[in-house]
Amino acid sequence: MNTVWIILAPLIGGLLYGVERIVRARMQGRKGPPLLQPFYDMFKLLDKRPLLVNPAHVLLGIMHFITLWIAVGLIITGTNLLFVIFVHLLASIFLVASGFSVRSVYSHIGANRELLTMVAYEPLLILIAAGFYLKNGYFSIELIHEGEPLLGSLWMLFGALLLVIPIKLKKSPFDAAEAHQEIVGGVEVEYSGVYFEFLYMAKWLEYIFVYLLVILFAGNSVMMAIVLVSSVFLLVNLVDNATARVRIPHLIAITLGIGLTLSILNLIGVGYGL
Amino acid sequence: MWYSVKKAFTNLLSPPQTIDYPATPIKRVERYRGLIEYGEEHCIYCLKCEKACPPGAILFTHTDTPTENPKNKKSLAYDYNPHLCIYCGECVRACPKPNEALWQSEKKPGIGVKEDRVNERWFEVEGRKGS
Amino acid sequence: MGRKIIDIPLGSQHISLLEPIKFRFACENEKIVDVSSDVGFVHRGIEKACTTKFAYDAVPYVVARICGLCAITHSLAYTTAAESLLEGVVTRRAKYLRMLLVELDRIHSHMLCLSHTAENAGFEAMFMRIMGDRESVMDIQERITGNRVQFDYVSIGGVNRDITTDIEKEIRKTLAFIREKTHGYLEEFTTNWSLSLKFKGVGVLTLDEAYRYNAIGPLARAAGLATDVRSETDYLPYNEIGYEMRVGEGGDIYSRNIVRLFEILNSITMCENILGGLPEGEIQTKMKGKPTGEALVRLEAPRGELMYYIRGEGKAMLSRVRIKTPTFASIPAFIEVFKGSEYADAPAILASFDPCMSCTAK
Amino acid sequence: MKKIETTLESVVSDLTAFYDYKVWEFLTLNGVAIDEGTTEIQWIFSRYGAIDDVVIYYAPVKNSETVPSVVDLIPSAIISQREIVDMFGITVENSEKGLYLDEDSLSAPLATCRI
Repeated sequence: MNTVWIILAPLIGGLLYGVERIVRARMQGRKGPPLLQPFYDMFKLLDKRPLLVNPAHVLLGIMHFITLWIAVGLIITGTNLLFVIFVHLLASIFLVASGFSVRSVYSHIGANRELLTMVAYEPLLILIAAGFYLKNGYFSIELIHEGEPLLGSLWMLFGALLLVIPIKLKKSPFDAAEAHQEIVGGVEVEYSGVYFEFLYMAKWLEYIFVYLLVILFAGNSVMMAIVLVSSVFLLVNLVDNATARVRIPHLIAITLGIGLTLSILNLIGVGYGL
Repeated sequence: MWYSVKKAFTNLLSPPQTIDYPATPIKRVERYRGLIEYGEEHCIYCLKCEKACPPGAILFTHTDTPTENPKNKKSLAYDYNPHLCIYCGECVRACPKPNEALWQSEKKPGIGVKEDRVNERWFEVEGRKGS
Repeated sequence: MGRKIIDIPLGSQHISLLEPIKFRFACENEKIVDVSSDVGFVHRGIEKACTTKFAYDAVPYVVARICGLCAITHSLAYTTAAESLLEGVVTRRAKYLRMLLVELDRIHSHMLCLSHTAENAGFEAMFMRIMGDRESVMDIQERITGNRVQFDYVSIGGVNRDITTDIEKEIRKTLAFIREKTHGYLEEFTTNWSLSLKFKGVGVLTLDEAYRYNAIGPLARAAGLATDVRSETDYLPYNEIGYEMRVGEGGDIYSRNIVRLFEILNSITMCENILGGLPEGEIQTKMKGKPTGEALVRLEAPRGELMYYIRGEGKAMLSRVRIKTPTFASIPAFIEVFKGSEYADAPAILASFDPCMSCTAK
Repeated sequence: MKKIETTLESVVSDLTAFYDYKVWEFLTLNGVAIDEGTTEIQWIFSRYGAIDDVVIYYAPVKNSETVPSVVDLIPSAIISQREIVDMFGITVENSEKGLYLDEDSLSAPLATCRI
């Protein structure tokens, strides 16, 4: 069963992305594309003539996709949460390396910004894992899914996760790493055709990844998981459509400032059994 | 910021502003400035429209098979290029008999790229005019 | 780490630009230290065409095609200049109708600028909403003139179409709608926290720099320089229809946006006053003769001062048409503003200038 | 509109005496081809806040002559100086070619007088 889910993960991510495009369009007063537009885009990309900038660049892009898929797969099979976060970190590092492997200025700035956003969100992800550990005494995702919902005691860590989601999904106000009006998509700029498809699908996997992290807070309650995912989805899109993009220094200050405070308070609370 | 959030939320629930364009046709306004149309039988061949036209989209050239209009003493033929026309209506304002000999309709011109070399015939007309 | 200067190009094709302009920013990290620009990508030789291909009475339609957004101001400025050479007098009704179109044009042009500033600051939803509302202004312009973009409304001697009571009703309805929306934008631009991070104190043009670099239009007014051609000329009776100058302070993007928003509100009031006090009379007067002598006409286009200099020698063709467009004159000021800003802000700063490259390169 | 004649030698000193950057707005530099080989160069100013107070300094320029640059006095003149260089093919101090025209395009399109 898990294998099926793992294989389907990018497709579900694509569907989620399609739904989100419609929701976003409606929030902007537009009709929006068809639900399957992400897949149509993919077929179109297959048709394009692939241009290879250099082999390392493409290889790192593909590695980024595969590692991300592994990270998603590891969450689905229910292994160690901390391990998953480090695999995900590895995937991001591949992306940054690919950005630096070409000569485009936009790609360099994008990779630079990607690195800086990692500085902002990685500590929070690790603290979230630490929160689960302090609460339960284990990192195992399988066991977390079997346990009670932890939203009640870890709600401040959940708030920190909410700050991470826009960064990971490249949404306003925290989409400076991609910032198409400034740096034309950052690290994506030199990818084309079938190679870009890997990056495109990696984006869908990011959706699955963050929403799987959201589900962790629901524990064994399916109902709560559905409510959490849909409300987070709505919230992220509302904020996306109500804010401008903030600059990288602001991004780091906001996420680390608010996120670290929330998570450390939460950890202290959990540590003292409050 | 709450205002923007509220806006985004109400937009989600209200119908979109965009329409399914090819399926739903665009509403054409009244008095839309469209194609210039010509009523040969009323034309007095004063050639004012030809002089007034800024891009030169109306040309009168000599023809061997003139119309039966008695005013057409120099055996001229009217030619109009809708792809050159800028729909400004100067010709209609210059015309001594507007609405009879020359008027501006609300029709849109056809798409120019349907066939290759749409202007071939027009170049020929212009060539005749020049010589 | 040493100080490494990298060159970041912006343009000639870039997502944040509508039109071809190229900037090359020399940046330290992301701070801009030097700027060079290239603006001539869409040079079409219109000044030359106006003096060799087209007779003086066809030129209003030629110059209208310099730019899609300020078509009306171009043809109006040229026509005013030509009329002063022909020594003709335009009826008051024609003048009022001209002003109506110019002000409607200003409303939608400012809305376009605001939406692009928002988009380049990363606020896509705002862009879509303003653009959607802007359609209604385009619609009434289409109702008045018969076309959405190329109005071809002004010709030598007056205007080409009159308005009917039906259209008047529609204009009033739309103006009320836009006024309500503009108050909404005003609220958003002043209270949205993320926009204030992007706009306040960013891209500052000081008052002294505005004087030095001859900034014009909203750019200058936002810096506190009280200059507006509408109050410096008298061939259009702006003083009769409730024109007010709005001068901002600070000279940053925020201030430019606020100046533009208030100008939209002022233009709405002016349009309503025009409709209320529309004089009776003909809309066209016949003008005879050939232009002789030289004339210089200035007109406030949405982006600032537009200047036409024409010289005729009693022939059907003019001997010189000089067009000074607003963006062209502001480029030295643009470059000054960019220096010292963050590259991350560059697209928003650029959009807040409301550049029009088709005008600039003509 | 007031026209004041000046010469190439005296234009910089005339403008220095005349131009107060808080009173006058520099509109643009303009050229008008008068006859073959001669261009009238105009420096156009308008007074802030006054109604139609435009002053034009002008000087006839032979195409072989070099027009002095006024950029030190009026920084924003650089762009119109470059335009004049492109359009009329005359040389202006410190202003290079290539604002509008490329290497392979027609040179000096407005230089010839059309009569």
